[in-house]
Amino acid sequence: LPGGLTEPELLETGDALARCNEPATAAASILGAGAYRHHIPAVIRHLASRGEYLTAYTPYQPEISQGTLQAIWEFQTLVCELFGMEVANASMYDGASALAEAALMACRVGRGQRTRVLLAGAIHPDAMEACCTYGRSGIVRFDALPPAADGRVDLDALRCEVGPATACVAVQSPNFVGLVEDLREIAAIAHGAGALLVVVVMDPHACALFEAPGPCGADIVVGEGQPLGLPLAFGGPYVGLFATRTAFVRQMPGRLVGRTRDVEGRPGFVLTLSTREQHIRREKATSNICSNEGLCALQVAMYLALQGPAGVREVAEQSHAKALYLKRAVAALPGYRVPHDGPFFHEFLVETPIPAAALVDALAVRGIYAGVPLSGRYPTRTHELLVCATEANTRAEMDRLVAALAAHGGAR
Amino acid sequence: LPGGLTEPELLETGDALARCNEPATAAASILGAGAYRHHIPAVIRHLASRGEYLTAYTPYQPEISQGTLQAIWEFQTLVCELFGMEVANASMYDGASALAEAALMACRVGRGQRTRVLLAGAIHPDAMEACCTYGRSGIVRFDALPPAADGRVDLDALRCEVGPATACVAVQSPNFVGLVEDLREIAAIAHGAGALLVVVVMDPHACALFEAPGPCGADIVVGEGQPLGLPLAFGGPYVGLFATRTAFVRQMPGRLVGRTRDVEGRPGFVLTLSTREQHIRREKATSNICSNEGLCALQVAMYLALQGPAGVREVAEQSHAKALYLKRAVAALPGYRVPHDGPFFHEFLVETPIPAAALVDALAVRGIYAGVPLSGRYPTRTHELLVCATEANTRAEMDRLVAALAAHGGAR
Amino acid sequence: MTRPLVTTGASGLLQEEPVLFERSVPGRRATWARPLDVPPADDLDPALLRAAPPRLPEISEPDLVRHHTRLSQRNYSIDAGFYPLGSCTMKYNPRVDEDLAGLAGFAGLHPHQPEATVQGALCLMVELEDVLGEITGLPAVTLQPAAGAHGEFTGLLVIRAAGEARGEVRRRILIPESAHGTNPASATLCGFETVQVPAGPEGVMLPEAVASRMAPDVAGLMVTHPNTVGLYETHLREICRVVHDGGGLVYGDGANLNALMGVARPGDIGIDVMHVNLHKTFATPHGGGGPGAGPVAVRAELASFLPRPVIRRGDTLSLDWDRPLSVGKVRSFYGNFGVLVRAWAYARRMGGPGLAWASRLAVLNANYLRVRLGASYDVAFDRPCMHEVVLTDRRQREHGVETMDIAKGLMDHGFHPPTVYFPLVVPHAMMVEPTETESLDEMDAFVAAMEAVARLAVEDPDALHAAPRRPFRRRLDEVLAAKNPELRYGFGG
Amino acid sequence: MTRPLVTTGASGLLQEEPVLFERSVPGRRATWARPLDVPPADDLDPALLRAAPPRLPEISEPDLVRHHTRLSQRNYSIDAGFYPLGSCTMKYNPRVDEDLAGLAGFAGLHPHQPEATVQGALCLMVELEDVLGEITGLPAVTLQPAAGAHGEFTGLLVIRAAGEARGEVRRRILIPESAHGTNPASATLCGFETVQVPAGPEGVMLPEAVASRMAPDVAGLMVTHPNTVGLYETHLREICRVVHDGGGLVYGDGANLNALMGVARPGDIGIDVMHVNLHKTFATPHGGGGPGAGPVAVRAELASFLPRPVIRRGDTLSLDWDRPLSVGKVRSFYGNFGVLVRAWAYARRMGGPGLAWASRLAVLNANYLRVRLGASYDVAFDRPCMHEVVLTDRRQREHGVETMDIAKGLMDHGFHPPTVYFPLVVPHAMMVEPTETESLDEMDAFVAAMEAVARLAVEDPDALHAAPRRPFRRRLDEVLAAKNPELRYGFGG
Ligand SMILES: Cc1ncc(COP(=O)(O)O)c(C=O)c1O
Ligand SMILES: Cc1ncc(COP(=O)(O)O)c(C=O)c1O
Repeated sequence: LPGGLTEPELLETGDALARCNEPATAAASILGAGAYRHHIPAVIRHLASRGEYLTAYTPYQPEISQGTLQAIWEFQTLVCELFGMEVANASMYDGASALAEAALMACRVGRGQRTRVLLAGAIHPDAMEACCTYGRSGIVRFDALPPAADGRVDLDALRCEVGPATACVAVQSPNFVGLVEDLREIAAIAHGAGALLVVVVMDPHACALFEAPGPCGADIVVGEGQPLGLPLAFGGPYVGLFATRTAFVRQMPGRLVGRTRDVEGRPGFVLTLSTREQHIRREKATSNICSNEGLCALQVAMYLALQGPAGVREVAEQSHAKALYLKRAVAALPGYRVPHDGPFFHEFLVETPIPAAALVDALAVRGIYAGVPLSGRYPTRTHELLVCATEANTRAEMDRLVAALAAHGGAR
Repeated sequence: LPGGLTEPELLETGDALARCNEPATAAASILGAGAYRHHIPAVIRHLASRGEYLTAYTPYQPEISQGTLQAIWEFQTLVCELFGMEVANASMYDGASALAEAALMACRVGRGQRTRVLLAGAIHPDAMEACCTYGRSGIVRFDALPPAADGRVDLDALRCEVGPATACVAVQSPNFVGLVEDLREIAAIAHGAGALLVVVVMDPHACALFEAPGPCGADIVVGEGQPLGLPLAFGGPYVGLFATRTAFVRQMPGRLVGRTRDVEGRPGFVLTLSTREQHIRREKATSNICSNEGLCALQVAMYLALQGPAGVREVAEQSHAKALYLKRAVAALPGYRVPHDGPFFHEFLVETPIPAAALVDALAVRGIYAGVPLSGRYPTRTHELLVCATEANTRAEMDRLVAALAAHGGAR
Repeated sequence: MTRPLVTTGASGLLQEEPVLFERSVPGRRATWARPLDVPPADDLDPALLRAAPPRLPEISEPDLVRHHTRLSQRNYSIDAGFYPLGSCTMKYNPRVDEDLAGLAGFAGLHPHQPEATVQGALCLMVELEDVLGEITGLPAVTLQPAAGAHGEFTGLLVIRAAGEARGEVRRRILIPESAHGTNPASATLCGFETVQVPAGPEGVMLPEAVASRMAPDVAGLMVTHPNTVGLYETHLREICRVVHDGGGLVYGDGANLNALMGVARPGDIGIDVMHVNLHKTFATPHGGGGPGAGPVAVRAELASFLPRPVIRRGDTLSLDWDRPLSVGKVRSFYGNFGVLVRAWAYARRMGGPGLAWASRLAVLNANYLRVRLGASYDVAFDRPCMHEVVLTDRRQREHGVETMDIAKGLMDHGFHPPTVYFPLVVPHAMMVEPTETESLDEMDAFVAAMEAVARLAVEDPDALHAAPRRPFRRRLDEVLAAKNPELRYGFGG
Repeated sequence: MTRPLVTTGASGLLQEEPVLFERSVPGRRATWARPLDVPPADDLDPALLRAAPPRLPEISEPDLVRHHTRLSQRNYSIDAGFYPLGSCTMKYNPRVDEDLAGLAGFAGLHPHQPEATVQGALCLMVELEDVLGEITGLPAVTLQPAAGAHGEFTGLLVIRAAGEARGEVRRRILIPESAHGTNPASATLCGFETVQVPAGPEGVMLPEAVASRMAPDVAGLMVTHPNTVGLYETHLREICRVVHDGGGLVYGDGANLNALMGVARPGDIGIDVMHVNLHKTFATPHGGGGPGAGPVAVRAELASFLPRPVIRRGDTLSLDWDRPLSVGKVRSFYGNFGVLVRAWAYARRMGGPGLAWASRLAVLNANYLRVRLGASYDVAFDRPCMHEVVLTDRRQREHGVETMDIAKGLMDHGFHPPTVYFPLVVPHAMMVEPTETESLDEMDAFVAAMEAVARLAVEDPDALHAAPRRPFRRRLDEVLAAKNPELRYGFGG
């Protein structure tokens, strides 16, 4: 390895690398597909970077960790409220791995009798793949149930597939192509077979606009916390949200903060129910997770508190309105087609007149990030583009983008 | 006034304005003349922006202000050490106004018998002008003593001018054109006439390389603190450094922090000797200053502590070495002349083949800030350019600049 | 379930921290410059060089981080709690303003850059001038002064220069007794003699009192509006007329502008020159003492006297140095630009209606506290106040408890005390300014603490004499500090 | 003049702070989105919409600032003091790394951007892979895992997949008794059964113990090196040979890599797969629980099993998804990129010689503490240790004082306690890891505190049973917490 650098040299070297990138935050971007650009209130960075939060370890010594502990307890409450659930943990690595952990937990609830997990409908490919990876252990079997023609869960197929070995039905809503699933119906099917319903939410703002998964019958809800106040940061660090019913809390993975009292009777917070965890139970633990995404959870807690009920609803409504505007504009373009018309949040699929990857590359040089071509993960789906608008997109930006798409549609 | 903006709108508006500027920090810049680009260690911004420092008021209630108080007490010590003086205050507005206040203080020390201030040699024009403005009160009379042909204080003229009415001789060293003055000799002349010597230092790094003003005989030393860890920020906020001898402390302007004990005998810090100040003495106060530049002083204290004796010396030596390299390169260019050859720190004057302002404008479009044309403040001095190199300039940058100057020298 | 008070005092773990110089270890080092890429210098006479290096501490970066993390935790701050310092307008400092001021396009600008490369900065300054012109009703603005007192000095020089331009020599200036100490000090600095004007029994100045002191050598009046006891100067319009009729000008100390934004324009009332404390009214952080910014706004007729340079407007903005009547520069460069960015951001985010709303709410909050606190404390002038209210310790003194004891007692409840012993015209004053950014909950908690202290004053005065107990340090010996000044580290010498 | 101890405990003012939900006031609001510039939506069936809004708090921005300023002050942190948590490598987190990670060119990158627009990010990742390859001696690296345990899971899956690719089914894995809890938990998650390997009397594993447990269904050995009692696994080379001879692979838990950087390469000793905790060894902040990053380095032969995508090198860098043998993704996207930036910055600033120097100093510091603390406490294995040392409470227990009491007692002296009751193989362990960024002064202050606690254990054991007294809260009732779990706010319901 080469010699070290002085601070001015390091800053110059890092800055030079950063300048080789062209960030989405400075472009006309309608990229989504698991990472979403929403405005992050400026105050969050200032508070979350306070040294006392930033440079503390996991709060094993509660007397001198009440700051992190109370904040994470509040985070647990906020996640419960957003998802409409009873109990949430102190965070998982990200949404994808949280889904895999939820599936494993469903199998534990199924006491080894139920070891099959149905991944129903359009689920984010990274989450699908993470599940398959976790499935390599052989502890659990994952089966994918492709979506119906309307882009949503194939309910008939689901009814056929659930059975006594099914630990859970896992569904993403809004799903990978942005459509809102009929969670109540899916819950009925799952519960009818004695299986749990696991719901994964990739942009939790959806839960401020649409009915939350909890009231719809979800037993475990996991989510990607990035959209709630975390920078895009090329894919991480993000944070997995994980909530369930109180009844299942002892099967839950991850840390939990609980409220208690000190010897003088004053309220205080501690890590609790640790007998689920690796440092106590070792090979019998509910998960191997140790370090989690604490600081990201803190940022999410700050974000949700700042936004409040009105703020998250406004972001969700605006994102939907912008996406609707974009969808109608794109649908009206000759050569383009929007295949699905079910209820959607802020993401939708577009069929493109030329291969989507070529289209995206052509627009990228003009500072337009026109969406995610499905061919990257599904090589045969060459002419499909997944696009997303949020409150951070302006109408002018979208108009520019639509004009650019039009130019490339005609050029076919 | 128009309606308010949401945070995303405000950030966009502010960013748009910021982008209309082309900062010196991103250019090949040899601008100096009272504001200097040195590397600012990254940690300083993080510490100085801690809410407890940032959002506290002046530490009037010492029990709950020990943080600011101890830090400023340390600042006072650090300034004393750098200047070789006995006592320093908690800060003034900037170097220029500090010089004016120093002159007023010298008159107070002169007990109204001495009310004339000699501004000797090349002093920064802003500081000169600020003195004249403060002189409008009629309390004190400022007289300028132009430099000799070698660019330094005209010692013979000075000997003639000092007299029983002279409160002080004020001199900048290194002076406005970068030359180091013979402070010992000037001190002898001033003291010989019973006047004080006031020295102003515009880049205090000079005091790490050259003998400090205190040991040379200065009675009051003021300085511009910006080069010690403050961003250029288009001219402010900066911070005035102000130091003197213990004997004069009761004539000093500005706040002072002192060490004392609490009722339990533990060491602690308080604002002290306030009977000099406006809130106690009103029209008889030593100055009208109330709010000072506390947070800037804190940043200076952090900078000096981080750099330590080796760091400030290294910065000073490198700045001098770079400036020497540049000076020799420019002096070798046909059409250019470097008029002074006295000992200098990191700034020097260049005579240019074409009007300096035109030269500067021509190079600015190429991202080169080639120096400060004197014509801005001295309209008749059309072909003089003041340039400055610091440790932050790379050789490559300076070579590019010299090549550009060469191109414009030949084009005459 | 009862709602908990948002602020109550508690104790916690801190660490003692030596002074930096006692952390120093020979040879320890935190920074290195880039390797030198030019030949080392060979031109300097060694006799010129510094012999003994300055005794700066030799420490590591982690040393400094711990030092300042620990020190900062001993500070009370707006971020940590209610800070009702009267006359100081300790409102919340929005963090987004810090981000804007830190943008490379602002923080990285050298003041000598070619004007073409700083158009955004000049544009921001022009926009801020316009905001201040509109709020004060005085259209010509300089952004150069570094703080309120610096603005006073600048503004008084403008008044002086305007007189001199008319060939007049007016050497005296009227100042109300209740004025802030900077007012008379600034007057002295400008070479004025001060003439005190007492307030009437209602706490406001009476036109007669001013009229009787006007004279040909009186340059004008320096007035704080609303005044330092928090009252609207009800006769100010008439007073200004009196001063103007006498050939004088009226200087307005704008420190209390937070009561008036978008509600009343000082220029419309008759004030001619006024400074604005951006670090109060415009929410820029006070930084434990500064930096502030004290722009001065004047009537159009006085514009030519403002410090130079001024920004010349047009398609491209430029700095105009050719100002023959200018009082000259009062400092280097163009002002505390970083502070101006924050103030600009505050003004843009609030907008006109937002600023007016802020002032109304600030006044409402102060009156709420006046009424609530009036139950336990004497109110100096118990009628509707503006943005602040002055209490006294009259009732508590009966039990031997003074303003200072009350102040220290509040600390143990987790609060910063009000401004104490100012204004001087009210004996043992306690001046409470809540600002508009404090919530009802926070004010209720403060009232609860004030009431608890008032009760303790009756029940156990000695407990208050011994306060505070919770802070990192208890009462400090100020007499010792002044008698034996230890103003710097002594290096064991 | 005696030098003051850099850390000693003190008490100071804090404030009680309600839970956020008790600060909520209906209608209060801190944020607004930009005004909507498209028509409001008209397409959604109201039946789909959320009926009752989530009960998020309704607060202002200043409310949140106070809340978190106050809460954060209750935390102990590296920034505030020595944090000798064994196995956690709590070294100083350089702030410049935060600035770099925050650059728009890094923080603003969407993971689905076209590859041509993220070449700088990919280049940084490749450079970091190379650093980790060089330090571990295992050239093929995945940066995807989010933490150490995630890396263990990934690495064990690679071992499993490598076996399966050879057509073998090996269901068991050897793990030393002293292993961190994540090791057996990760093994289970991979579907392995764990077989415990005891250490020899010297605290290190013996080749015989491994050899006797190797079998055709044993996939390999998971070893921590240096091990969790801070000792160099002196027989590791031979042990690796035993495992390899038995057809197994050796997994190295790299949590303790801070002892070895640039000194010994695990790959050279025989380790085949290893994760690195960037949030320990590479100085990225731990954030009160995370985020971390747990890259996994493997021998070249195992590269094809690493998670996809991998970065394909060349003139332009790209993501290679076509990895038929890959174990697959273990999470979304490419890893905790923001953490990788910080680790890259740390590695670049330190350079090769700097990293080696850091490891040597970390070991020296631990041995200094071992010798000094050995005077008051029992050292579990009293011979030269690596980067950490394990003490026990054996001497103190004679006075009825336990490890937990010692830990709590240290708090009152201003210190974070060591890791306690881990590793499990040492009864009542106290595991001290100073790291290289602590100075002699800080360590001496810690020794003084440990000695004071040891004295108190003899003189007044009950004082230690009642410790801590200074922190914001005293001992908390963990039994109550577990018995009556209150895991969220109840909204008074
Ligand atoms: C009424 C009044 N005038 C003037 C000032 C002086 O302002 P500054 O501290 O910015 O110089 C103050 C500051 O407290 C004040 O309250
Ligand atoms: C020895 C050892 N192995 C593994 C881990 C797990 O690492 P992480 O917390 O990053 O998952 C730790 C963390 O404390 C550890 O000390």
